[in-house]
Amino acid sequence: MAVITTTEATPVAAPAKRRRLRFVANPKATTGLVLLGAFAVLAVIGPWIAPFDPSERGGDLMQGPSGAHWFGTTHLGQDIFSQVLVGTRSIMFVGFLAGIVATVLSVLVGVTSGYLGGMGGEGLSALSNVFLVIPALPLIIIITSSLPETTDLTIALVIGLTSWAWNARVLRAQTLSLRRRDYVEAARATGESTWRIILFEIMPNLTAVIASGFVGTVIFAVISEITLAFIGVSVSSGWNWGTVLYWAQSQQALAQGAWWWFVPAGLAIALLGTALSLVNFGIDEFVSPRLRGGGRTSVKTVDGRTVRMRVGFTPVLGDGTAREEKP
Amino acid sequence: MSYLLKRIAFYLFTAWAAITINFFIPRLMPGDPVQALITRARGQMTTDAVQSLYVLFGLDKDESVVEQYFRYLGQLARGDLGMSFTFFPTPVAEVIGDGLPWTVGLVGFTTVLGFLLGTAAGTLVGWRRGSLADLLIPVTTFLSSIPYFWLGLLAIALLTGPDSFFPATGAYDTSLVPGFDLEFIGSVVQHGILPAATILISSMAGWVLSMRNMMVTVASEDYVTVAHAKGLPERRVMVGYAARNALLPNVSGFALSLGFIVGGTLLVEIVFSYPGLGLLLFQAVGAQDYPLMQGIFLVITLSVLLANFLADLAYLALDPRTRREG
Amino acid sequence: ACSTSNQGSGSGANGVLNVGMPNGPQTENNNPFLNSSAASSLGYRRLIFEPLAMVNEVKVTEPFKPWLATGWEWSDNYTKLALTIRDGVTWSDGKPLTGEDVAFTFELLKNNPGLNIEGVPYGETTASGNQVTVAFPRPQFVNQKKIFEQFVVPKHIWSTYGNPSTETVKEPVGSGPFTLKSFTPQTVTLTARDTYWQDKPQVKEVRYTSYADNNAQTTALATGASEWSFVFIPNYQAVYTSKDPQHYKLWFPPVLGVHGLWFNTKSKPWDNPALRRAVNLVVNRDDIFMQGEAGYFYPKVDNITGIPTPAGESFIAPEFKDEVVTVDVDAAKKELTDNGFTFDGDKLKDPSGAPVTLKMTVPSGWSDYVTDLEIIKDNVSKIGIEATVDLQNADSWTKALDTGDFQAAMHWTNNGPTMYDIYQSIMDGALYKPIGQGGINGNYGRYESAEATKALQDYANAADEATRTEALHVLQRLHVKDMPVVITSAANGGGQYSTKNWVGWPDDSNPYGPVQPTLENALDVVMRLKPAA
Amino acid sequence: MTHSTAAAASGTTEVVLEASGLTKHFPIRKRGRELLSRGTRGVHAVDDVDLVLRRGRVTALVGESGSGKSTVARLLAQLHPQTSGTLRLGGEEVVVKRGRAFRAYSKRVQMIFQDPFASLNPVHTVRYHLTRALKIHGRAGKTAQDLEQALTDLLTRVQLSPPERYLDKFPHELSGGQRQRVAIARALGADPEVLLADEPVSMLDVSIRLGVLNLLRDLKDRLLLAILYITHDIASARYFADETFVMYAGRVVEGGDSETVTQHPAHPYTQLLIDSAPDPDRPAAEDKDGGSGEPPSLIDPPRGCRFNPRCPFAMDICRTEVPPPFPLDDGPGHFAACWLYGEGAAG
Amino acid sequence: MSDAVLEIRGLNVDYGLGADAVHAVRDVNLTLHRGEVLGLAGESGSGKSTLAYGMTRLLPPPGVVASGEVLYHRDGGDPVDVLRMDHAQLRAFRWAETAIVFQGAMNSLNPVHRVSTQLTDVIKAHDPRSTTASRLARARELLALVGIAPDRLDSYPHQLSGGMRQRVMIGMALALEPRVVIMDEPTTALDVVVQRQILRQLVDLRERLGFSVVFITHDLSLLVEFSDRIAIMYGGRIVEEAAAADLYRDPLHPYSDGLLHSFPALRGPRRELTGIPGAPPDLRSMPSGCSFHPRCPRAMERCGVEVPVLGVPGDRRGSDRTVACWLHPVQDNRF
Ligand SMILES: Nc1ncnc2c1ncn2[C@@H]1O[C@H](COP(=O)(O)OP(=O)(O)OP(=O)(O)O)[C@@H](O)[C@H]1O
Ligand SMILES: Nc1ncnc2c1ncn2[C@@H]1O[C@H](COP(=O)(O)OP(=O)(O)OP(=O)(O)O)[C@@H](O)[C@H]1O
Ligand SMILES: [Mg+2]
Ligand SMILES: [Mg+2]
Repeated sequence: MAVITTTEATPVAAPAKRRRLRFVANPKATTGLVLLGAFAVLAVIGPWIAPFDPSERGGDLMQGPSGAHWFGTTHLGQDIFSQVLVGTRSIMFVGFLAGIVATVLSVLVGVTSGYLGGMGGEGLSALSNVFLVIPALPLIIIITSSLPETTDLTIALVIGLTSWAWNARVLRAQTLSLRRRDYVEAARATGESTWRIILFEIMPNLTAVIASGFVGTVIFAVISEITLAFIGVSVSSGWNWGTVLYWAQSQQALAQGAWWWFVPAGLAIALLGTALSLVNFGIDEFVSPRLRGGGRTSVKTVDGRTVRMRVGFTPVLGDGTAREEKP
Repeated sequence: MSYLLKRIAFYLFTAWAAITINFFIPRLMPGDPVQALITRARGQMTTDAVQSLYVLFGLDKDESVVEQYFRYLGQLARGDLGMSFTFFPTPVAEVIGDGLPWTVGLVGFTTVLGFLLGTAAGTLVGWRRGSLADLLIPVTTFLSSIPYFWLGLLAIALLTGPDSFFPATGAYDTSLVPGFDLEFIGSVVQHGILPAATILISSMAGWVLSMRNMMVTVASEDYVTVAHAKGLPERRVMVGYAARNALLPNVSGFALSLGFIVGGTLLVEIVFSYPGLGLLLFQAVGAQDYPLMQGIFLVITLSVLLANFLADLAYLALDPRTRREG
Repeated sequence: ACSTSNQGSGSGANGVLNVGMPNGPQTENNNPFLNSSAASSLGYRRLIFEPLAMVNEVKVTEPFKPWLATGWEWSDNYTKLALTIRDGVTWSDGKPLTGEDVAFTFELLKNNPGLNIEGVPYGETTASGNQVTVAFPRPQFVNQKKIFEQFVVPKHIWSTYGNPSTETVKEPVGSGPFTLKSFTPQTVTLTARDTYWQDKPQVKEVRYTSYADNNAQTTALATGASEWSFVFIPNYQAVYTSKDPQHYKLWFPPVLGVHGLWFNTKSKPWDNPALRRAVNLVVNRDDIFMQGEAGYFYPKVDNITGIPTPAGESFIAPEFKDEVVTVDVDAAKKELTDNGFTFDGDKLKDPSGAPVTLKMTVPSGWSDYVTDLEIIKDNVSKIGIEATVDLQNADSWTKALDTGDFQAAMHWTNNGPTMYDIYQSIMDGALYKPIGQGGINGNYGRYESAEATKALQDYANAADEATRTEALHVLQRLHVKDMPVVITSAANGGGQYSTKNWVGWPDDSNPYGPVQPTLENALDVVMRLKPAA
Repeated sequence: MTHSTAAAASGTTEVVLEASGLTKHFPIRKRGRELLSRGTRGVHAVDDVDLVLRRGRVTALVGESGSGKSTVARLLAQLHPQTSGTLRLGGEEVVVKRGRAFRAYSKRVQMIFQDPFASLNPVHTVRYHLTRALKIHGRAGKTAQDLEQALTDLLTRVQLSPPERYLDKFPHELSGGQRQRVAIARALGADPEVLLADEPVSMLDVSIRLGVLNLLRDLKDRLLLAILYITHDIASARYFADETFVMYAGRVVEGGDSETVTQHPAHPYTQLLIDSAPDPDRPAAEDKDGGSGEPPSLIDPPRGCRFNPRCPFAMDICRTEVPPPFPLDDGPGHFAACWLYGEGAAG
Repeated sequence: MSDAVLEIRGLNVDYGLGADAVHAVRDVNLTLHRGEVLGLAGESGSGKSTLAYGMTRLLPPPGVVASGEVLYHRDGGDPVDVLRMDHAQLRAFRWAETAIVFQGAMNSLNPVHRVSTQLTDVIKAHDPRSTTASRLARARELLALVGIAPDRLDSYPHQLSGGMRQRVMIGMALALEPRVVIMDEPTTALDVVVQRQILRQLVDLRERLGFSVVFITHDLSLLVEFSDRIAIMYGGRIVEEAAAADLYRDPLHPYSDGLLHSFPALRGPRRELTGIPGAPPDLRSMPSGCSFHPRCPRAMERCGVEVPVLGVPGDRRGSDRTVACWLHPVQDNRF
């Protein structure tokens, strides 16, 4: 998915294929990527495979899940399964577009302010700090509700334009530390130009940070989009999981006992969020190997006890006699 | 000291930026409050009422944006946030004054508690890495991926009802008059449990994870090994050495993510009809109540700034390296 | 939804009536003139301040019931009103209510356009003893209800206010049977006065609770925490009445105001009345009523004139008495083909050969309207029209209607004691503004008909009933011919109530007034409530 | 050190890079009250250093941590602008900031960093690193073969053979010694005249240090490079360098022929340094108590000789006057900036 | 010698479990005698730290002690096996009997606690009944011992210079008067001048307090000067062990010889140095036989096949030194 695309797009080229394989070999990352891939596929084919037009009214009103309607129907007889399926596209679109917008901005602001330093750098850094402390969601709600028309595009842009600050800050810190690395100095001493240093020496080393920031923003964007739809600020932008929840809420689905109206969309959100979080864990562990689970964590000693591997108390497996000489 | 001064300067600047953003965004809105009121009334208001409303709200006057901005700044300086349109002619400050204590109580309390509990749980999970406690991680990941409001809806669906102990809406029993009596406080607690639990569960998860990661990272620092080597009791090593240091990035992370958290928690107020700023903001947006919206946004932002500043102070107290003598 | 369900059960005994509204937290503002005040939004101003007379919107033919005014006389073709004010009425602070106060109230409205929500053009007012006369610049036949419903405020208090428009009236003094006891953002409590000019109400205390939203209000009704409310409940049987079918009631009588699909009569091809008439023939009003309006909220209107029945029964012209619209696709098709429309397979083509499409706009959050439009969309597809439902945010939508930037939309009309208000909203040429120009107060469809405009004027200015009847018949004919709005539903004067603790509510058998807690008649209702046996 | 003494120390060999009066004060952020006061405070990282690098010779710069060695190297590489002082490359004064002029300068003066683990970008292959060095300085040739040939030459020159085996490796796939060789190859890619080696072996394992040092020496001999060898290990300076300069707190305190400086240290600091260096041959009894205390703050350096607070021989003049370099006659070019050898004392 | 304090027998330490475990310390036998300084030298990755942490069981995961014994001889008691202790015993044993000083003092001191806290908490942990005042007095005493003004007690680690921090660590190590102090490259991050000051102090203290030291470094010339005996590690094994002077004068193992010839001398004639060709072995794929043979200038055929056993070489019969090299086949295997 897009995480990989980012990795491939940057000239990180092949920080040894082995390293990337290690990322994919991480069970968390793999689970996340597979889930994410599934959602991406649904985003593409969802509208085609949806059994019904999500807005189409049917004869079965407020029916629970059944063979015909897997997730049941709404008060108008609309098929909730189709709504969730069709809604995936909007969710993925907004999430990823906002992620891309925010990531591009954060890279621009973060890396520039980190590398350049001086007044400009400080100014950019102050700017991102300002955006950081201003509560994002209320801001997004206010901006979105002030838009004359809300489409997925405008929502994605609003979210993207307001949520880059966190990543910019992280990137700036990273860049500041990279800037002092010897290899950057060495490239400078070799006579590389500034933009080449930023692009080819610093940026590739930020890939993981950028990717992780991207994934984080996607999570935030997805939740924000759903929130906006749920509180009715952007219901007009078409079907997404938030719209489904909005209708469920406005028809008092829970009071009516129509759990099927709430649960699938909510679970889909949680699942997508989990998938993205898992990918992020994968990236974290990829960057900082200490966090990795590291295989087995408990050992059987010779006298049959099981001990946990832990800092400060190295387990002892056996005694001198129990061990055969290794080749 | 200089660190503090710098932070204060930064907060002042941010406050100004927030005030300005806050002013301009609602101005760009296309609708006007009278129309919003009409649409809200939906047939309950005759067309004749419209003109009277324009007159009432003083929207028949023309004033340039710059003039409005400076008038706004001047009023702010006097603590005057204007009059709410929805609750005309109640001053915004008064409307917010009604909602703020609830938000501070619910959101403030739960955010801090969530941080503390999450940090404590993360400490344990990170310390006892490889034990059953690790099972908490997938659970918390999942929980932290659920939007606050959905969790709240589930809680309402599953736990409230005619015979339930948990009320689904409000901040206290409607039959009570607020006061410092046992019954009222009991009612507030009773009404607060579910929203608080919702916020706690979803906000704690993030802290558990980040604290766990920090613990895992810190646990392999030399000074922790030294602490073990010194034969210190386990508790002392875990709390005084590992957690104490792992806490530092978490505290600054806490300060930075306050903005995000508060945004999320406001939604819980909407779901639980908790009469705080979140619910007010929701209503104000719906009613195009510029002054109220501005006021709420401003108050939220300033509170977050203040909280940030407190977190900064906490960091200052926790990390001796930021304390410079002289 | 507070768990204290016992609270409901005991309230009959201890004289408490629990009223609920889904209006969110309130701020303390008891100014009865301001719609933004808690007193208006929750409706408790009705129990504190009293009107001149009670008007039964549900049965408009019923004479007004004297309240503060014991008698009145119109003269000069409804431009002059002489009122006799009831003696022995006192304000809650003990001072007597006199004609002075009534005259002062009219003056107040005249001098503060911001307070004059109803827009009644009050002229010269005089008061002497219990006699008050008020003059109007033009005939006020159509505004009678507004005038008699006007509540009266005490001069000795209101004359001290510097600016009554921004006055929050912390301690309201009225002539009604209740006074304000306590205010919290969630709950307002009123208690019965010791002295009142009528028999004292059996209800000793009224608690108005403002729930955050419809969900919360519905739950409160279902648990019995609210005994009286006005809220939209989807699937009310499941959520509300089934919880206690014996006591939980809702009664939604139609009043003379309607909802329907407005066409922009300046937008092609919808400027063609034949097309609009055809749509009228295929709109399934039963579906709209059952699905969009949950089977009760806005009662179905199916007379071809758009007149809600039974409320407006008496106004219907004889020729349309039994003209009930039912879905008739064939008739619609015939109507179309007779007027130059053609069918290309399933697709309808207008006389110029272009396919007919219909874009219907609606604020995104208005679930009943959206549902109505989804149904209409479905219906018109039967006659080959491809319709879309365009969800907008409420502001854009309001603006679009205001400036005529739409093709079709669900909207409402004004309501009043006669059909005048409905037709005036739809067809009054005096309200006409060209497309692009805003500030319009009705006639969103930009309907232009000199005949209609004249009929409306005739009605308003007529001195005798016959002229009015005739004018109304003209309007009905025009409506049926031009169909600027496909009227689907009536406005309601309804509400939900529980008979568990209190009985005496209006219902079909005793429709003495609408049962909305915020309307004027709320006072009448409360006065009639008796503890359940 | 004066020009004449340096020249004397090295006979007549051609001077490539020459620094005189080189000074670097890093500005430090003002805080609080200082904002109001004018006048700049700064880290006096390097003060008034004269240095001459000659073709085919290794000059060592020795000193404890923080004494300003790396800063000198960076100034010579023009990675930092100097606060004052002049640099002459091949006799011409150089003033470079960025861009073309900097490239032209860096073509002739190249630098090798202390940590081979950090000085190669982990995301690029050996090929990338070397190709860039060649391309920047226009030595990549016209065709792909030219480039390949140039790469092979470079790797062979630093004794990484067969070259193909290393070209497409990432830094983390190489051992420390191999990485440092790649770093050297990159520096050689520019075909420089001066090589500034900032502690090139201190991060390497003891057993492979010598390999790299021997390689550098070999290159010096074959390519007639002028090498500045920075180290804190005075024994390796003796082993590797022709001349040795000792820095203390930003100033050069002693210099001259390596053998003379290490065997007959004149400055009390050099003596302390040499006494402190681990020496298996040292008789245990000889272990006399050297100076104590710590290096001074460079923000507020002591007046006079910067070593005076720790110096067992400190005199009054040491606390007020900065000692100029006094030539000593026990070795070629040997000098010490110490009042002990001042006119009065030495006379 | 008979007065051993710490005896390591057949110690094997792995990273990881099962098939993909890395055997970082192999079959190490080593004895530390009372009051001596035992130097442990070897190039990077040879397993010095792993050995030190393994025998104190401070190795972080995935390190495990695969097998072996670490016998600690208490005064007049039976030896106890550190590897058999449970956590509580281990805690009581640590610091009271063996203390450890790490390489980077900045990293060894908790940055958020005052020096005093870190000095006193160890006393408190082992002697809960001590009073706060007595603990503070002891902390002051310890600082004085390592030459730091007692008013530094209230400092945080970042307020001290590198040398001072390292001294604080040494002082802390002596807080409970342990009999063994293990030092893993305690001075590498320091300047030579400071390094010498600290080592000198250490030697003084050892003479006064009589503890034994395991001193780990890769700087052989330092060891030769400061330690009594030296053990050389290569590829996880001890390849030679001898008195410092013997080893310096007459290294038996070619690796020891190579190491000694990697340090340029400050005095004496300038000799040509060669270093050791090749790179250290990869622990995952160790060469067969003697792991040094691919780099060894004197390797024989046998070296690639058989692992030499550490023991007193036949040609040095009766001496107190052992070597694992086929050039000096073992005469008398002590174990
Ligand atoms: N960019 C900089 N900004 C501020 N001060 C600096 C900067 N670079 C170096 N310094 C200061 O200049 C002084 C000399 O530093 P330098 O790196 O030249 O020492 P060094 O002799 O190379 O030390 P080491 O042996 O540790 O490498 C130090 O006090 C250092 O803190
Ligand atoms: N967590 C680990 N997993 C696998 N192998 C490890 C791990 N930690 C260390 N090793 C390996 O164990 C071997 C011994 O490492 P150790 O740190 O003991 O060496 P050392 O002699 O102390 O080296 P140095 O002089 O660099 O400190 C090394 O080859 C190292 O690669
Ligand atoms: Mg340096
Ligand atoms: Mg080590």
